[in-house]
Amino acid sequence: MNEVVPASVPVDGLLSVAWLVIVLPLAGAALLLLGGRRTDRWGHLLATGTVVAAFAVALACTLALTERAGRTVSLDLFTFIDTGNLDVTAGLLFDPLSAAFTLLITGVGALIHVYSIGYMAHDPGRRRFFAYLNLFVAAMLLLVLGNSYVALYVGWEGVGLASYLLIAFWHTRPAAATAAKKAFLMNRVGDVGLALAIFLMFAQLGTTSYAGVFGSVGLLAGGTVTAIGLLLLLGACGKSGQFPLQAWLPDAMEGPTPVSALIHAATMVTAGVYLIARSAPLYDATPTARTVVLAVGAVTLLIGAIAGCAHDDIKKVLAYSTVSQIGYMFLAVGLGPVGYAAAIAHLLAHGFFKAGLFLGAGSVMHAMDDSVDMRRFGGLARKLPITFVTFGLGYLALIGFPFLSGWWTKDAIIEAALDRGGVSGWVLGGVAVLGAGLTAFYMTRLMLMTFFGRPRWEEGVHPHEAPASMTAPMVLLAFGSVAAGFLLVSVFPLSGWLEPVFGEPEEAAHLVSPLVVSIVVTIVVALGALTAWLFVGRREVPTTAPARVSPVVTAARRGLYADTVNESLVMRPGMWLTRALVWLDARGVDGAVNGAAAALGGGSARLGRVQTGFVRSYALGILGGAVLVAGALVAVTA
Amino acid sequence: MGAIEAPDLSYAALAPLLFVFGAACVGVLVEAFTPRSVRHPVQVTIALVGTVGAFVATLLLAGTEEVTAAGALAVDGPALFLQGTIAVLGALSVLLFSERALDPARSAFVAAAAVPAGSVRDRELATSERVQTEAYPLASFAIGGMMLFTAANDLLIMFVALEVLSLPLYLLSGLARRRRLLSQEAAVKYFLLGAFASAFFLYGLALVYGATGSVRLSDVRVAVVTEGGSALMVIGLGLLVVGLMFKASVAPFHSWTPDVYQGAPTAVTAFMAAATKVAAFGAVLRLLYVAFGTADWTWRPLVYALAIASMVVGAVLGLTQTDVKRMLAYSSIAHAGFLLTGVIGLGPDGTGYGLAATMFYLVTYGLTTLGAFGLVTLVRDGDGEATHLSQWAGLAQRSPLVAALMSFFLLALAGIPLTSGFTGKFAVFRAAIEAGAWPLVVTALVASAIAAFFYLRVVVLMYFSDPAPDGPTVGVPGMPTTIVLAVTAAATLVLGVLPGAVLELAESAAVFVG
Amino acid sequence: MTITNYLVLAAILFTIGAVGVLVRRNAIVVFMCIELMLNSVNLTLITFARSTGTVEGQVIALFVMVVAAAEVVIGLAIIMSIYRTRRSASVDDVNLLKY
Amino acid sequence: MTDVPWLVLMIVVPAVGAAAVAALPAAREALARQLALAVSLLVLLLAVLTTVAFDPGGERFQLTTSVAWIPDFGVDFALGVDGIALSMLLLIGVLVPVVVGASWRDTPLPRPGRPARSMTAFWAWLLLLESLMVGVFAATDVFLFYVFFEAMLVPMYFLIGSFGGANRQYAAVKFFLYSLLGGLVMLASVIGLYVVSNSQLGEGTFAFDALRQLEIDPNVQKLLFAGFFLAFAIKAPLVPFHTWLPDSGAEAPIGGAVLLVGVLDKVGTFGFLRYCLPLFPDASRDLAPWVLVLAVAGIIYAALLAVGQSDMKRLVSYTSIAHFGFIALGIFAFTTEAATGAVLYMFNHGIATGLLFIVVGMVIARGGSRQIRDYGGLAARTPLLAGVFLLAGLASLALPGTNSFVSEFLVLIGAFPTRPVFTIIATVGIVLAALYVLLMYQRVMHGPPRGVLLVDEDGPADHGAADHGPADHGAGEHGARGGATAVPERGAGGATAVLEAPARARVLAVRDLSGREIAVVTPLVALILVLGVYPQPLIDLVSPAVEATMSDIGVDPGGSTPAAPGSTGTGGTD
Repeated sequence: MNEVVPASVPVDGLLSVAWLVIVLPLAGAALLLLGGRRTDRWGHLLATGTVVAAFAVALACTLALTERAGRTVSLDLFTFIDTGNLDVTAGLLFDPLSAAFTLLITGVGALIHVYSIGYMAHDPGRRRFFAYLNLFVAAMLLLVLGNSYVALYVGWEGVGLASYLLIAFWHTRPAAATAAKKAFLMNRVGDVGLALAIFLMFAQLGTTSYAGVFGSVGLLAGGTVTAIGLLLLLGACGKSGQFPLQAWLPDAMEGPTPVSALIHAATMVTAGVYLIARSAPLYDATPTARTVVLAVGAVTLLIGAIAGCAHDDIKKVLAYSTVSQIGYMFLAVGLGPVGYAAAIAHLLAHGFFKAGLFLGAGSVMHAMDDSVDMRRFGGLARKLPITFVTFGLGYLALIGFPFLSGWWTKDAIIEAALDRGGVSGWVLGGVAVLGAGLTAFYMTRLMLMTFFGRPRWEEGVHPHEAPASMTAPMVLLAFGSVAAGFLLVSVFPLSGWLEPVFGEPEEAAHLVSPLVVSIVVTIVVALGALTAWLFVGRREVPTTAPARVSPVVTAARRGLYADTVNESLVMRPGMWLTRALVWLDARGVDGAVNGAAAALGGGSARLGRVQTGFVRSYALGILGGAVLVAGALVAVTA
Repeated sequence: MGAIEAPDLSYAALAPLLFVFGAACVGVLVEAFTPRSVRHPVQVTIALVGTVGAFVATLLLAGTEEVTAAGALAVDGPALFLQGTIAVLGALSVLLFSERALDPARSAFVAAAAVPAGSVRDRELATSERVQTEAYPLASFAIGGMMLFTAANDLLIMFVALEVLSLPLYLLSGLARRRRLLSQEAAVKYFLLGAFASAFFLYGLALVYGATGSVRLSDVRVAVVTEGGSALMVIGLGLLVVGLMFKASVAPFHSWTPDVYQGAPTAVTAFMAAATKVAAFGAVLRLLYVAFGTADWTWRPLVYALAIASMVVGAVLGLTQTDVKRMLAYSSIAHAGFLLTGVIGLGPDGTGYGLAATMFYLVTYGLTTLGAFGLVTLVRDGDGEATHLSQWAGLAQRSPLVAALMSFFLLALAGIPLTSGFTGKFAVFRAAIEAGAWPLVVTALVASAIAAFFYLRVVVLMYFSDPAPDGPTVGVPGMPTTIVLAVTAAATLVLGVLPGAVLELAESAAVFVG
Repeated sequence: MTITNYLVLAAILFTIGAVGVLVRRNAIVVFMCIELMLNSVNLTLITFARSTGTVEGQVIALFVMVVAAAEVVIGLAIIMSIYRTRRSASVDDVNLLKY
Repeated sequence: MTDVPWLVLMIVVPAVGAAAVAALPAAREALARQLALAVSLLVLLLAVLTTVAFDPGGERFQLTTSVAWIPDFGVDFALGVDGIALSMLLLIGVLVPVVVGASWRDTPLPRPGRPARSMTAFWAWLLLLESLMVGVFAATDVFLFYVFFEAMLVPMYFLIGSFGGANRQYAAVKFFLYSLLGGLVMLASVIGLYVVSNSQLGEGTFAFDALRQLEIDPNVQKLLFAGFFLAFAIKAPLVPFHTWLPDSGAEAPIGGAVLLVGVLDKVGTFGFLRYCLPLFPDASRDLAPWVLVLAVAGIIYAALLAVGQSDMKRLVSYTSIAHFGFIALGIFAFTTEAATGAVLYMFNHGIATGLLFIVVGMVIARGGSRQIRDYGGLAARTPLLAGVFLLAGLASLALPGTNSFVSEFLVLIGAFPTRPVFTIIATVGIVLAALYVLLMYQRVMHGPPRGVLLVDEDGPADHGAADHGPADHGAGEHGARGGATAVPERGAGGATAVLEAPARARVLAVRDLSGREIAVVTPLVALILVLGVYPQPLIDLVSPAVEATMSDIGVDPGGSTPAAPGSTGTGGTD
């Protein structure tokens, strides 16, 4: 056992019931799904209650954890699979990393449950919706709390399922159904990577538990570690909408907005970051894989930012923004020890402000009869004051307005990237800075098109502020957006808290002083915002997207052709292949069988002709046979 | 001039033969001296007495091993076992002959064979109760000939027995009351080809005699050992085999089988299919094992080839048949092939499981096929039996019992486990594999898979198709047929589930003398 | 004259008979050809009896004659009956049963 | 407890039940099915008691009974179970009552202008089938096994042939002949085995334990192995011997299909484990790569074909073929983990695919058509049905939390160390599984009302517009296979009748699950979830037998990988 994962000490007291965190929402989901219509009236309250309770337990556990030496407890529940060499114990690993995630999930989750009470008030499927939400929370918690890669895998696919169910929540919309299927499939591709990584660990080390694997990383050949790292990365990309598997995330916005906020912004999509951070000991042993992580992060953050600039669908813009922000996090974890804490910090902060932004967007849609087309918005600031303020704070936090969350966490990442030094350092830093500028551009564009300028509403739309159950969470998240970064970086430095997981945070010698970085970044951000104002703030926004635009814009609008590529490389060939195989099976394989039968039948009919019914031909047959027999016998003996 | 010392005849050992031949002769006299009114019951009784008596006699004789009649007859295990089998099958066939409940004219046999078919007189007689009761003595003679055939320890006796069993059959196949043209045609074909084939047998006999100076199987055996196989002798062997294979309806000497089986009265067909096969294979086994057992290198490849030919021809040609009787004829050709697979199983110096297996197979096949043909007599329409397959469609809804029984017999013929057909196949295939002939066995298995198709086709028709509105009716059988069906069905089941006793019997009987 | 000649003669007769069966249409003639085959066999038997110096051959020949006689009886009966029905003794007319 | 002849009872009880039902007059259908239900429940009870009487740690074969049957062939009526066989008996015990419930209201395909046929025979055949299936798994005498193996065909043949869809005759005969051919080739090997034992042990025997001791020459082994393998590969079925299954699966009545795919086909994989590996270890080792090629090819090939199907029952059949590929992979990877996974897979697949078939059957019962394109948007009208459908689908794509995940995961993780390449290819099947399940689910349950739910009068005439994608190619394929399959198939269960009915009636005919249907699916759903979360009891049941099998072929039953440091236990155990 090396120091990366301190040996667990026997668990007692509160921590021994940490499993409640998972079981509570799971029970809620089960109750709502099995209870049927009986639970329609109070189901949503129950669901919200379970998550709140889970948050309470999580908080208590975290506090209890801080008292413990090593701040790590491992909790074995029961034997899941035990045969041959494979021994998988269903158990929990409660350490600072999982604790942080647990708090994020249950905390933001609770708020979004509350929000949904209002948002889904009039939806006939409300019970189902809350059941799925609970299911998601449970699965996500299993993902972050499991003590082995298998447990993680179970949660991993569990959240995939929940995501599928929630994206397809309005399943009578073909678009929703298709988007859900797409999300599940692309996730499955990633899952295969994760699964293979697990197989590889088992084949090499005979175990799949974090403790076991990290304890014997040293025994692995370099190539193997790299392979594992890359396979894990594939899984992470699938779940977190990273290049090349990012195409599903924007489509996922077909789901109800609270879902987008919770699953496709705050929590699930960050699972990839968790996976890589959790596997730090493995990545520390393979610079190659880590470099690939870096590259993926950098590429994705640009893709996301660029695509975000061209969309008019408010949720799609936020979705691409998410893709881009997670790109930052990948970039950070790719940097290694210096970046881990930064990544998690950004992840948590992002959880707050991005959730807040989505909830705000939801409130806007709520006001605009579920329209998402920003070209039909405008001038909503006065109509939706609370939404405007909270959304505005989230916006500032996201673009990295000084002293708000984003500023703290994003700058940390950019610094870390630059500190890498050398060409790669400059390139990555440059990319990160550029990304910040683009972020400022598309977010400002969004703000202006939505809240400022002349109203461009469809007739018959009467915007009104959302009910308290919706605004309250937005307010709370807004506080988070403002304060989270400051708290996580300065007050309770996350790097210190995470020390048991990632080891001592080394104080990197800054090649570029943080101050300079901040100033440069702030300038770039300002430029970005200004450009946005020049584009959409100054002049009238056309209510329909201009058709004749530069190829760059077209590309951006089409998400840099991700779907096009997928279709032409995977979907169409696959369909052709299927078609061909169906034909082959019917004609070829089965054809052979039926053909043989037909041949026999034909042969029979033809042979039957010999049976002419003429005595003399029969006699000839007998004579011929006799001659044959006699001849053969003579031949045999002679 | 010394006194002629007559050859010693052990009448006890000949009891089975005496019973049957006695019954036959008495039957002839009865034809001559009893009024027509009482003939039928009397004839039936006599024939039954003869066959049943013969069966009992074989049981009592069980275990005797002697060569009698100056070495012309060998009364040994195989002979008795097969004689018993033939007696039973004969008795059952006689019962089938005697069925009077099914045909409105109260018999499947013609009133007067001499009357030209289609003539005015013929039409008058068509509905009369008059019956050509000579059928029974003829049958008795045939049965006797068959039993003699299996005991013949001498090529001459074998030839005589061959004729004694054949000639009555030629006549019997011409005696159908319905569709007389077909029946007569069957008789002509069977007769001409039969005579033709026996000529070959006879020529073979002559050549073997020339080569060895004797027609006694034992002497031939000795001669084979001493001077090896001369060309003369192997040709003789070949021609003998031809004659026998013709009777056993083995391809390529099978061509008569479908026509005759279809044309002959169904009861007679049943008799031929069941009993003749037994007799013919009895002779084949004796000839090959006793006379040429030491020179099996001469005939083994030949039998090998014949077996394959027969199985393939039977299975493949059966696929496209549209007439039940004809289909069963091809099935009998295929089964002849399976039987030859057992014949291959002759181990070194007479050991080996082949003999017992083949004999057991003969029992199972005989009983099953008899039952199947027996069922065919039940399905009738306006002009006699409805043998066209299309008429069997949806039979299960008309008469579930008949359909179920038929399916059972067909599954047995296909060799599905828990039926006698499977046990029999298992026995012969085992024998063949022990003799190292596994390619033959694989061929046999594929052939039986193919054959299974046309058996299944009947089942499909009976169960899964809808009956034609003007389909055939299922006659209510009288006591005789009922007995036959009961016995055969029971035997098919018992020999499939608990074959132990009969298998042991066959094994203990599987020793030739002479 | 060696016995070979007799054997060859017999063989030729047998062949003639067999071929006759194949080529002649009239049932009676076909049947006669078969009788010819049987008699050629008799000749063979006698010859071998002579050559091997055993009597069986001649005995068998007698048996064969008897059997042949019996065969004639049966055969003619059958052929007659069908002739009276069809007014033809051609074996090619009797082919209702086929395939 | 152990001295009760449980296995004999499990064979006799349903057989007697079958006889009793068969004896009932055709009119007494209600009584017949009640009797069938009672008997099947009794057998389930027996299965449970058998499991109680069984000691996983004890002898390899337990609850043995042996009576000399055909002494001349050295055949004994010998019964006995190891963990693997027992798990299959449990599967039978669970599935048959469910099938009875699922078929409760089934009626034979109506035939124009004829009175409806009685279902009595159906129940009789069903019970007889159950008895024979028990026999197949419980036999410890190769001859006895073969007898049951072949006899089993007959009831299934009649189930398909008399109670199946429009094209049932073709399917029934194809099923029977295909299996019979395989069986007969196996017979050659069975006899060969006997002859070898005869030469080696002095007197021939079929007793499994005795045969296992034989020292067979490798080349002979290959021949005998081939015989057994062909039979089992057809039964299982492995590509390319699979084409009978889609036809049978599609034409069989739902109950028959469930037992066919759920249990009958397991005889094939069971045969690999019980006969091919222990009796012919050398041949198994030498030929394993080729078997694996078939297995993995089948996983991908069948999955792609499933994607291309337009007929729900055919689709499910193809998914099963893919799953059997996984099972074969697990068996021939020769590691304890993989083999355990394969056995679990056999059990879980029976439950999961059984449920899937039953649910599909419920959809068909409502819409009256097997064509996916005749449905759409059902979830809105029948949420419960949709939920169960989805769960069954997820189980079939092995989602964690369902029982299938455990088995698939075990197979793959166990096969990886010895056969990485095959395993990696097989994992592609995981993605394809998601594809075919979700495609079917989306087309049937999601989207706007379509097909049977379409209220404007053109009914299913909107096929072209209904949906594009593979379904249509599938349809093309059907058309190509001659109207015989395409057009009448729609008639299965009177589809056309329903689809031509006025829209209102048609739509009203689509209701959510009835009480009976809920009762039918509940046990399977429960098993799927319970075994998905806590499979260890089942693993403990089968592990000893699996390890014994592994040692038969000379594989260290300890497991696939040399225990590396840190491998001892996991999680907090250290």
